[in-house]
Amino acid sequence: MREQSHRLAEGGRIDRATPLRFTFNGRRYGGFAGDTLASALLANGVSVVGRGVKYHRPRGIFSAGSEEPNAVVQLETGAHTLANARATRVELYDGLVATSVNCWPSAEYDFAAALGLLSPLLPAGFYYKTFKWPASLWMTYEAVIRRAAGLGRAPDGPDPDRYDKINVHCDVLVVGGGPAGLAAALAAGRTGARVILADEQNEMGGALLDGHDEIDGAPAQDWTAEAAARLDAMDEVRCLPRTTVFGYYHHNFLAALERVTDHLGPQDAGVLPRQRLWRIRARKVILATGAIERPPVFAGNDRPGIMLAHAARTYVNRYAARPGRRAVLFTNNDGAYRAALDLRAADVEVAAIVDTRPEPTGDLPAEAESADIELIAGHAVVATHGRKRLSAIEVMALGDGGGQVSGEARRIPCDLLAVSGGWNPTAHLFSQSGGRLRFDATGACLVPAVAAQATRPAGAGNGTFALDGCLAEGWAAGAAAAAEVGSRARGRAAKAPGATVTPEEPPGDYGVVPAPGHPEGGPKHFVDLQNDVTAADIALAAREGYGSVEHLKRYTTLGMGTDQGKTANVAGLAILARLGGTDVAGTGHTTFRPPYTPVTFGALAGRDVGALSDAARRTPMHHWHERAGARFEDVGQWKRPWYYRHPGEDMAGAVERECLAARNTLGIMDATTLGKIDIQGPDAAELLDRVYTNAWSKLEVGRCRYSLMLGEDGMVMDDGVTARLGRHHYLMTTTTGNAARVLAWLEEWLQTEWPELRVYVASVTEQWATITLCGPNARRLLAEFTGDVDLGTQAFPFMAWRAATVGGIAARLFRVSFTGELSFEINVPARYGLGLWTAFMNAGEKYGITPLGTEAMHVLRAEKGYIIVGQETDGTVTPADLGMDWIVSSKKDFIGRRSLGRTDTARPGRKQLVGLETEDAALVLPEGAHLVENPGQEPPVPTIGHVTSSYHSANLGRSIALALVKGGRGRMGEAVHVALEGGAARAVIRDPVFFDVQGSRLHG
Amino acid sequence: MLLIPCPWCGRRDESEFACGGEAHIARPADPDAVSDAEWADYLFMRTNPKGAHRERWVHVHGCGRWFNVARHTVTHDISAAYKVGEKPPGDAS
Amino acid sequence: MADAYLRQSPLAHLGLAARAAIPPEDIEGTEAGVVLCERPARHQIGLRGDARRPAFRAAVKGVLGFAPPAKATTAAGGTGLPRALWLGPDEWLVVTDDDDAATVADLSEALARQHAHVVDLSDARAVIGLAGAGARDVLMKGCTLDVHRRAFGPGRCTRTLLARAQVIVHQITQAPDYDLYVQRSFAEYLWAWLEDAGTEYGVRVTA
Amino acid sequence: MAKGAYSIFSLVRNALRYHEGWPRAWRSPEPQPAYDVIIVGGGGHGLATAYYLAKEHGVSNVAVLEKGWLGGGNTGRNTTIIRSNYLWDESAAIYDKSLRLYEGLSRELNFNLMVSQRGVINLAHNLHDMRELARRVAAIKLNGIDSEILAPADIKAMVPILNVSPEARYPVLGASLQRRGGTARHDAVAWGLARAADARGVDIIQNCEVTGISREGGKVTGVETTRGSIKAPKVGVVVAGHASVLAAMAGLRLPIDSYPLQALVSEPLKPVIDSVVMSGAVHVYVSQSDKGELVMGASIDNYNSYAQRGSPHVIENMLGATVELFPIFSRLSMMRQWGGIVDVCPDASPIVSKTPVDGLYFNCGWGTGGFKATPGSGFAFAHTIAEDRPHPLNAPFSLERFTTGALIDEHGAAAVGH
Ligand SMILES: Cc1cc2nc3c(=O)[nH]c(=O)nc-3n(C[C@H](O)[C@H](O)[C@H](O)COP(=O)(O)OP(=O)(O)OC[C@H]3O[C@@H](n4cnc5c(N)ncnc54)[C@H](O)[C@@H]3O)c2cc1C
Ligand SMILES: NC(=O)c1ccc[n+]([C@@H]2O[C@H](COP(=O)([O-])OP(=O)(O)OC[C@H]3O[C@@H](n4cnc5c(N)ncnc54)[C@H](O)[C@@H]3O)[C@@H](O)[C@H]2O)c1
Ligand SMILES: Cc1cc2nc3c(=O)[nH]c(=O)nc-3n(C[C@H](O)[C@H](O)[C@H](O)COP(=O)(O)O)c2cc1C
Ligand SMILES: [Zn+2]
Repeated sequence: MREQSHRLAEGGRIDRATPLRFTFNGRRYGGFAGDTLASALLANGVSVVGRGVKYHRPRGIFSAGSEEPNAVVQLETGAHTLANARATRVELYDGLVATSVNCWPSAEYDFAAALGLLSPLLPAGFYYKTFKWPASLWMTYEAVIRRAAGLGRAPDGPDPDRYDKINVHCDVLVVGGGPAGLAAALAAGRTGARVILADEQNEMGGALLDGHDEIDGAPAQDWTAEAAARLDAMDEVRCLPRTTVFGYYHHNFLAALERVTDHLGPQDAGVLPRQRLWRIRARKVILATGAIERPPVFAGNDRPGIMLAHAARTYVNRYAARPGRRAVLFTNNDGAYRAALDLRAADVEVAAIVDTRPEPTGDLPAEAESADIELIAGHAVVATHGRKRLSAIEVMALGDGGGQVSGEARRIPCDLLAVSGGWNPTAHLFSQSGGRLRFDATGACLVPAVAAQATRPAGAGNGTFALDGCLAEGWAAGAAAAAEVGSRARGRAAKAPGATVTPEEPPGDYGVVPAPGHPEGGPKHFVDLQNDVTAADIALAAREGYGSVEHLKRYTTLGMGTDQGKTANVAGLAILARLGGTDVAGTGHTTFRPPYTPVTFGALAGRDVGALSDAARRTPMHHWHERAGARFEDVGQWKRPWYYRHPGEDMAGAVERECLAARNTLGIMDATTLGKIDIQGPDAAELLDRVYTNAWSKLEVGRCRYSLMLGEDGMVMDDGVTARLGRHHYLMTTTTGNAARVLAWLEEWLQTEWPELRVYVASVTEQWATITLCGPNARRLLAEFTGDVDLGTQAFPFMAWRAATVGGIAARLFRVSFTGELSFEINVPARYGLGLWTAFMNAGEKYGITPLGTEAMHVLRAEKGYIIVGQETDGTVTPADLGMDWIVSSKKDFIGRRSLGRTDTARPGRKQLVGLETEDAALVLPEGAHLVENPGQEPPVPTIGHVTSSYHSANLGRSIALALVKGGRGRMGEAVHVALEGGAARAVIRDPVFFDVQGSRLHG
Repeated sequence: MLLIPCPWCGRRDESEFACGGEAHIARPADPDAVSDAEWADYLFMRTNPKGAHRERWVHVHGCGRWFNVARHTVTHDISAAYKVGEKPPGDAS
Repeated sequence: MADAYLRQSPLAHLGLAARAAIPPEDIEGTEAGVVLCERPARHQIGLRGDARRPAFRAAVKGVLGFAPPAKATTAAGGTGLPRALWLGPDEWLVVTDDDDAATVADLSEALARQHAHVVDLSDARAVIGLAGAGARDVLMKGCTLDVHRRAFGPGRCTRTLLARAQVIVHQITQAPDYDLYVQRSFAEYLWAWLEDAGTEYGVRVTA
Repeated sequence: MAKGAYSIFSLVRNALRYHEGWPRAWRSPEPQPAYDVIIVGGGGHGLATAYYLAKEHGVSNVAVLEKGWLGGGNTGRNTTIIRSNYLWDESAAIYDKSLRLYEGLSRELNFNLMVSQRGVINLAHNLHDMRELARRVAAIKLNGIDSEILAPADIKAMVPILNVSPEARYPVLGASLQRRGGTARHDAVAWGLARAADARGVDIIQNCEVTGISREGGKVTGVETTRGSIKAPKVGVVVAGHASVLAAMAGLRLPIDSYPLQALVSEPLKPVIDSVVMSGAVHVYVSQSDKGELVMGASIDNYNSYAQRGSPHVIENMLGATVELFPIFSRLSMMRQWGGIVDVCPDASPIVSKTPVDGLYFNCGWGTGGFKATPGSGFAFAHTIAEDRPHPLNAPFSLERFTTGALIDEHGAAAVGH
């Protein structure tokens, strides 16, 4: 490990007592707690951190914050890796490993830099103009392009970390913990209002952490610490450092990402999540998000060693890291002079200040001159030199109006060029919220103008750049927001914190800095450093007609990188505006979208992954099924036994065994998941009349009826059996998948369309466990469990129900059947489901009782030609299509009836449900296969229908199938072709009922 | 992320609700009396306005009630929430 | 009535009783900010009716000793049993002790001549108790309701979404201490979710 | 080669002149007082309609009126998936026509649309999905469209990062694959069509919002715009999410609701996924763009909106499902999210139709999936306008179907039973 060659001997907010080691591009370095990866790299004199995406030119650290376009690195390796970390926001921890992205073999020597030679061929949008010939090769070109594109690499394994999410409500959310935000939080917090203060940095203070300001006569950093402590002491105030508010959505809903343990590195974080997503509903929002310095756009402005002025200042002041040894400042404004003064104070030689303004007269320039720093006014940087690090710059005098340069170029050796073109308020969240920005011509920046929600911008984020103004504005915003939610401070009136500031003159002109020679020919003027978009690209786009800001963005990719153009967009707009003879007010700006900085997918997913990704609904008997070897199928969220596999059996064997048992002796099935709706009230029958296709008024108490429910479009939506429990009391059953939907459907009609009906409905699905016994021995077994009801066919016929005691449990018995067998559905309170099931299994052993999965049930019902909603129907099928006209009353209105009479819906020749018998009895048609008239035809081959259900029937000793076929009912006995992989099969259309056509078993 | 004022429960997060589309679409009293075109109008045709809109919501994960909301479809500002059967505010008819 | 051995509470298979029996000092991590339990023995009755009708209120009061709460998102009956939780303007959940299974019959009887709805839902939902210093935060991890003490206090109840399950949240005391009612088939999911969300604070299971 | 033609040679030639010689991709004309046809809406479909009007029907006295910047609607904000594996014959015909046009369009337009036939995989997570998938694949094949079924192992081979564990909450049981499916660069489609239409004489007029549809005696006579009235005997409206707004101007209502549909991109990455993967059941679709971002889309936000943004929980749910499917995505980051306004029909199929107003034609209802149809839709709509009768491709997609009930339900099966 080397010396930290560029570390200052003292100062900064780093903890020298806690040295840390880290590795960058395979080399080992040292840093301190409190460093960012960027500050530590600078402290070690590292200049090249990556390569530009297009021309692969070397790039260095450019900023000290979230706006960083260049220093995007791959952090850690393997499953822990992070693809595109901004070194300026990565807090250093011991053992950190980082590498540059998108360069090979290394950032220092990148073969692809040869692309730079081709750069004249790669203007904006070049790929739209070429690679079209030959068409067959595009996929090859594309593969090459894809490999060259992209920055970091995805991890190679599942994420070892956990993520958390939390919802929070507050009266006032303050975003940004700089002077404006702290003042706002103090003013709101002291009223007792519920306040959240979030800042993306590791400590509160914002810009105060980077400088030497004074507040209320004391060092600002002391004031900051005290303010943070006071906020911590307030019960209803929550301070969230390391928390980026990244999205401002409708109705004052904001989302923030807290980096809980990222700063500890990929160690075992114990019970803590890596990151936490805060979902914040705020009554009032104060945006104290500060400002981002913007770079001047000049020739060769991308070299390592060129850095934002405020960043250079931050590195020496906050991190005690010297970004260079000999610096030049290039600015159009007073504020940046502070950087020169601070660099000088940190023993960086300041060779000169180049100011584009002809006569800077402010206090700060005066201070610089009196510190003996050479001031080169009315000049501009026109060229830069140095391969992997800046070695010199050239400056020339600016002509009148600043449009061109003239005279001798003066060369100034330096290894740091600190640049400033003024400041852009961080108005991202304000704009996301729907707020309108206005172009401020003096500051040449976009500032918040008209809020769309309960939002107040304050401080630099509102274009108020001086410290005293930030404090006052923040304080006022905090007090006003609290007052608006009815929160008022008790006790002594408090005063806003104050500061004395050095006044600043307005900044100079902002746009492309001219250079000698052809404006498009010389060294590139980079605008978007990450996406390698140059001023020439912008000019080209405008020339070709991509002149709206949105076209410009998309054609050049300006502002589309991981930094979303935080340092590039306004520069780009200014250039475009100048080309069109307007200003940014005229061009407008592109849309600010969440997230403010990239947000981890894992955090957005939260704990809704793995076993918690969705509820798996299980019946009370589930664990029994599991132990019995059940394979489950997902039906909605439910887990249903699909078939029970015995040792040595395959699925077909298991299903065959189950089917035979049900027909020959006794099957038992868990039908708990069927929806059950308890319906009570004097108008219950009327409700049923209106939602079902058949008539209900005549159904006697103690009896059940099957029916179809249609959508208002006339299509079958659900089916089921409803029992009349009492005079005004019914129990409706629904399909498993539609249980919630049908209940909601009934409620909707009752509440919105038929409020006059006196009916209440309630779901009782989960109250009951439902066990179905079916097969010739069903009655016999059930009789062993119940003594208080006559199970005989006379007393308890098919489609009747009885209250009974089963195994000592108060139960409801329904003689309904989905298998065509003698069958009882036994409903007992869910708590007894497992117990009764187990008792049935024990007692039924002598009959060879066999649990049936859904597959066997489906085979058995298909043998009977019974439909399954969602299998025989698909939202386009009417009762008539199913051959179920018999269930449709013509004497009353019901939902969907009117639609049945429409011309297409009533058309003869629609697809109708039929049975299919393959010529080859062993052939089980694939479900979903299509029927065609002429299989030999060249495509497109018109389909005449498709197979909806198809099984091997052990009971019939052959295959059976159901199908929807055009005009099917009129084609009984006709042969059709079923198109199959590699040929066609012949089948005969027949009635869909294959088994026990008389229904004697059912009624037996 | 809308904050929807349920007339019974007060303001609740959008995730507790389901939207039932345009409000005040009357089901023809006698479906047989209307033409196919009028029936199609009832079934499918919607105003879908850009701006002021009245729509139905149900507080599924709350009180279970259907109610109406007057909402602007661009700004999402909610100017009123009113119960089924009540006249929309500002509606004289 | 069936033999007790047949009965299965919704979470019985998770072995919570055994976990509850472990002395706190044997549990790794000293502090338990979140205390969870299953309340297996609750009798729950779905009740619907028109609260504006005096006869309805009187009939319910005759059985429970108090009328169903008319105020939205509140519970009547205090911290004891029976309770009636407001679920909607015409809908309540009446909760009594499991031994008090007569209530459903009594309510049906008392309301027999009115248009009202009484249905036994004792098995339809599991009841999970959630308490401890971290209880509120755990709720907030999956629920958009504002459960800050200024917004939601003892005696308040509502249906809402907790993670991916619909629940009824009833705050019993200021502690805070909540009963969560969840559909039986979602109970295992919700329990697992609560344990996961509570990890940060330490989770203890009690009887 | 025509002046301004795009090729590697013209790139080299222009490079020597600092790229100063490139002409405008399209003119920026002032609106004329009258045209033969006005197309309202400068999205992909509107531009394609104008292009084919000029190319196929010789109607080039055409104006495309766009209220903002061309391609700025859903064309500029979609997840760029193109495929033609639709269930019903009617849909298959128009979508496959479109895909076939796409296959030759880069050269035809002399603009690289980056049509990338990397394969589209639709996942099935339960038996019901599998059954639907089998039906769909069989139907598609009969239509002569390439489609195949993949077993989990085949899927894993194509997309190694996909979680195909049977233990997953929604396990991957199988998938369908259309190899000819893939992606195309959305902006390029708009720009390429605009440039080609312009070259054939079409006036593309941006920042020109239509505010009224002028009629006389049940016939269209032109439109009112923010830049004055413009006359035309035929007006084709292709405004996607704004269809109902334009319909209202003509006194019509449509069976359309406008919903937000959201999408997002990750930070750019080195290639991790080569094909397009979609899962209807958990509402996820993912592909990786040539620039390296993962492009993902969600399901609609279920309320009417013209705000071009939606609610974040939709994105959170989508990402939960995505991370379940692609566990290595968990540590990647969302770089930008946005929304479009999609025009959804009750049967999830479009309307490309004449209307009760003579000379007024509507092309809308493409909802969440019309980018793939851009050229085919324009082709058929141009025919409908030029001939005043539908092309066989779009005849089934008429407004009348809502009256007759002949819907073309592309929702897939409505429900899961038993
Ligand atoms: C997030 C998202 C993802 C999607 N993903 C896919 C996908 O992967 N694959 C796919 O095939 N499809 C997808 N789609 C759908 C697809 O984008 C659209 O169906 C298709 O782009 C519609 O094209 P268009 O030209 O009809 O509409 P648009 O591109 O929206 O164009 C309509 C134009 O009309 C203009 N306009 C509106 N009103 C007026 C007026 N009064 N006067 C003048 N002009 C007006 C608008 O400004 C707009 O430019 C997606 C959509 C979204 C939003
Ligand atoms: N002289 C100049 O030209 C000039 C220009 C700009 C700023 N300044 C100085 O900077 C200070 C500005 O004070 P201020 O309070 O307005 O801003 P600030 O820059 O001090 O604080 C803003 C804070 O907000 C945080 N932040 C930004 N966006 C965020 C988000 N989305 N989520 C969470 N945190 C976010 C930043 O990390 C920062 O800590 C003053 O001291 C001012 O004098 C001076
Ligand atoms: C396929 C596709 C890829 C995109 N890739 C990026 C990208 O790499 N970077 C980016 O900033 N935005 C990207 N976007 C999003 C656009 O910046 C923009 O958000 C989207 O086109 C919607 O427009 P709007 O945000 O201006 O409303 C992409 C959009 C699409 C449709
Ligand atoms: Zn409510």
